[in-house]
Amino acid sequence: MSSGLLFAAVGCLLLVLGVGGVLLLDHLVRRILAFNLMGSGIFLVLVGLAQRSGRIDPVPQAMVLTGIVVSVAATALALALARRRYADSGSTTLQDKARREDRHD
Amino acid sequence: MKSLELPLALFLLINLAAALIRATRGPTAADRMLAALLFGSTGVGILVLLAFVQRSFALIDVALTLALLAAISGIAFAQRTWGLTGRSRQRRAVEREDDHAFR
Amino acid sequence: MTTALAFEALLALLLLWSAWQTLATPQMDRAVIMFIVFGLLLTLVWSRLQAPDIALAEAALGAGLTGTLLLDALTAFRQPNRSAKHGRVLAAFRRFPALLALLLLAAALLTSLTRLPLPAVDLPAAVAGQLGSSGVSHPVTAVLLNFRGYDTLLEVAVLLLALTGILAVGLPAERPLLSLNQLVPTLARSAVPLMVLAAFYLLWAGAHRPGGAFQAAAVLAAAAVLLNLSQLQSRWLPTQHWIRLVVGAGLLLFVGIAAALLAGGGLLRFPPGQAGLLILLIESGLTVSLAVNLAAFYLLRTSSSGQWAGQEDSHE
Amino acid sequence: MIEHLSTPLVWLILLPLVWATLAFCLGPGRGALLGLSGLGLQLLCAILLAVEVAPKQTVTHLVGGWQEPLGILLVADGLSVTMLLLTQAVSLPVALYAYSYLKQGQHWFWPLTGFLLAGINGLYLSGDLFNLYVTLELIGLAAVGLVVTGGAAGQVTAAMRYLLASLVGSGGFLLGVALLYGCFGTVSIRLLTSLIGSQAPLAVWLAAAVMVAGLLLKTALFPFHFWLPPAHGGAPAPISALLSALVVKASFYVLLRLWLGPFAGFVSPLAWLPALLGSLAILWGGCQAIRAERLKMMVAYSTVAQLGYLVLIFPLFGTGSHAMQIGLLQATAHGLAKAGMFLAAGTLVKASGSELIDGIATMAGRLPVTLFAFGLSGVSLMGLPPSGGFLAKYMLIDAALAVGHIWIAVIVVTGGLLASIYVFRVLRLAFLGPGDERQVALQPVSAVMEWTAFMLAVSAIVLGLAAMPLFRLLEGVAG
Repeated sequence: MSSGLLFAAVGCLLLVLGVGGVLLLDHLVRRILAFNLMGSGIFLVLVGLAQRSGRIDPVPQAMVLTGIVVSVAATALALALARRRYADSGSTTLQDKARREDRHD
Repeated sequence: MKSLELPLALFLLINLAAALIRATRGPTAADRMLAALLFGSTGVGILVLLAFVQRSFALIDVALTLALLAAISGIAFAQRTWGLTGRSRQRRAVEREDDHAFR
Repeated sequence: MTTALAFEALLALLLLWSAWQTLATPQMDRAVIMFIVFGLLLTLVWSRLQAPDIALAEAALGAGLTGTLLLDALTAFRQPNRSAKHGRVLAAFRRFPALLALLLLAAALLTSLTRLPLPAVDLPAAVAGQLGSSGVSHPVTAVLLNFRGYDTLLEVAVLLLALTGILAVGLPAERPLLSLNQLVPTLARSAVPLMVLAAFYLLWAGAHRPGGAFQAAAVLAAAAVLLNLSQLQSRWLPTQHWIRLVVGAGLLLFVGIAAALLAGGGLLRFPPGQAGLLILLIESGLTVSLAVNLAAFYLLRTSSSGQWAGQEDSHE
Repeated sequence: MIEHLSTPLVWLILLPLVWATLAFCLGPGRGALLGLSGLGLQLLCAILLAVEVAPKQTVTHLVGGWQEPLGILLVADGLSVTMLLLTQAVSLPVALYAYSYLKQGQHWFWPLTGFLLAGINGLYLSGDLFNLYVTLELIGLAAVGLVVTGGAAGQVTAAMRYLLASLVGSGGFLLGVALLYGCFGTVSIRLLTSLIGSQAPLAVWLAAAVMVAGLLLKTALFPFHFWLPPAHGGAPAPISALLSALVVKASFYVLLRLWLGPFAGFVSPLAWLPALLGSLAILWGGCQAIRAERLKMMVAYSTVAQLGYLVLIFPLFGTGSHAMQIGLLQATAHGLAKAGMFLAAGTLVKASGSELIDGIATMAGRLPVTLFAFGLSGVSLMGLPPSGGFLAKYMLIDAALAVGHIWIAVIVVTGGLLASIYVFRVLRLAFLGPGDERQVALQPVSAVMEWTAFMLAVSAIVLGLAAMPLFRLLEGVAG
């Protein structure tokens, strides 16, 4: 097993862990952390698979650099929203209120 | 040809694992913080060793960057946990229940 | 060989474990620390995968900026630190279908890795073949700014957009924690000049070895955050107006060069002779504006002027 | 040289980027004139591009001058040009409306809209999967920023929910890109289409599954629609119009491209699956729209239902019917009608000061143009002749019956009935409802707001009479 494939497999597990975290956890900061884990997992799959034969591939590496910057941007925006949500309602989750909003039209 | 760099890197990684256990087990916030700081320096060491193993001296740049930046999140953490402003006192009281061993 | 495998296996285990701890530890503080540790381990992984550019970005952004942003957000939540949920097992069972689906996805993904076809297209060879006319000698920089420079252009727009989004969300009025600790300013006095130096080194290095505008900008942004944490820069803190101008100028420079090159036959079509110079120009501009952009993610929320929803700086 | 500089395709991406950045530098609430003139130029570019594409079928542009797989290819064909025309044609009147609706407040509408349009135009022109990912993120973050514009607490929650859904959706898409790159070594759609046959390895199946799931989440197809009603229903009216008419169509377009391009070899036996979800969306969205108490929430649930029609065409691909024409006609008709309806709803809410449907009782006599716009949009959504919605639904039923998919025809007819219930409920109240005691309080609204909605609604109707140019544009598109 090449190191590329090994870390691609680790990436798959991280991705699943992250998706589960974003979907199933409550605390907003925790969900943002999970989103970052998910992103890192995908990046590992991208580079790991491309380099599974041991040869360096600059293209996915450049793509991951782009991806990292995009996820930093998304993280910053998500944290701003989480802080605003807390300032408005004192809640660090989406659950309580949102459920009701969905029901009522 | 057998070189010592990779076994040394492995040894440092095992150290890091031990520090990780310390960091998760606690019991005090100080333990976690010190463990986290230890990560930074151990990580720098591993990176330098890897640079020689892989003959990629760019990894020394990575080590340099890490060494410069690892401090920042440490400081941010310290300010969060022990920042001595008035309004954080209430929260510290809550945390003291968790981490009464410290201070 | 076996040592290498043992090293990688242990690294993989530690990475997964720190990720699990990030999600599973009951306290948010610890979760963020574990996430920072995760970022450090990931830096090692990228180094092991011969991707020093990504390792640099991960080290600079993960350890410096993202961690600080997360801790800063936690500080804003002035409430007991524990997660509300305690009946974890019960909650897990209620969400059993989702967990099952995730496990299936993981199993399918891992299975698929064992039977991959051989890539039909040899892109690394194509990159190597055209590297000579790209204007730089480091392949990742060539991809990032020349071959796929259009992605990078849009990515810079994404960063600026995130800043706009944060302004649209609104900024908190209060100032977060003050430091009474002498250590921080002392550290900042020695570290900040070094960081600025490192940033310029990374920018310069990008043309022929790992490094470049993003990594340099991340280090510069970290320096600005450190200055802010240390309270040395209270007179220097730029107004929102100036932040916007500098950040916008970087993107406009990039778009301007991209559009000017249309005259030569295509968007971002660098003439081989001037490619190196133009890429350096773009990278220098981006280093400054991206640094301000990244730092603004943190600095804007700590500026003392501002109300939730619709604030304006005093200079307008 | 001049010839190169005037490539309309490239300017469709650069123009909104430039005016968005300038508007950002100007500050909150500023940049309206920049934005409006930029939008005018964009509409011109889209028309020029359509003229250029019509005889040639496709126009391409090599970014950086590099061939695939090294570089990124921009492609404009009938499908993308139709969507580009729709985007510019909807966003210009919506922006005019917004100029009047938002005034000079502390909002970031102009830069956010500019980046949104740069993302949408970039997406329609992209021939590269990773580039599509970046444009999807540009669209997603801009849309989230727009949802939060206006500042109510409920919108923050809706925006957060939207952001998380959007990020998971683009995460799925990027995972698919990673798997495909691992298998084939390229992210060019054109190359992948020729490389992937009918015997796909497991990794490619998985890539297809996660990409389709991610895009369905972003398109808000039932049961992934949970984030849409609060986000679209809660935002200020012009923003709701942009989101409902344009943003969800972008991810649908990517889905269509993938379904007919790289994945065509092996996904066609599964076409019933999206169609089933679409059917459920039509029924569920229709019922929720009927039950809604707030006017804009009703319109948002109507979007959930109307999105269902878009995926009903999937089982018809390859059957010799004009599935692509039907889908694009539906997308265009819905885009125009829904923008018109949201704008009209926004005017009604602003004038009456009440978000509830009951609040617009007997408004017909006082805001006739707006009510007429609302009604005309409703005609297209219900699928009554001679509207574009009618033509799309009629052709859909016709094509479905021709290949024996009676259930599709039944769903389309039922969906039309549900739509007529919720539209007539509003119209009945507006014309006949009780409400004399409310006669006093009516906020003034500008004529611009009334007439932009009216124009959009009228174009949705006219589309039904003049769909031939659209069909001619689409002749060369695969499918």
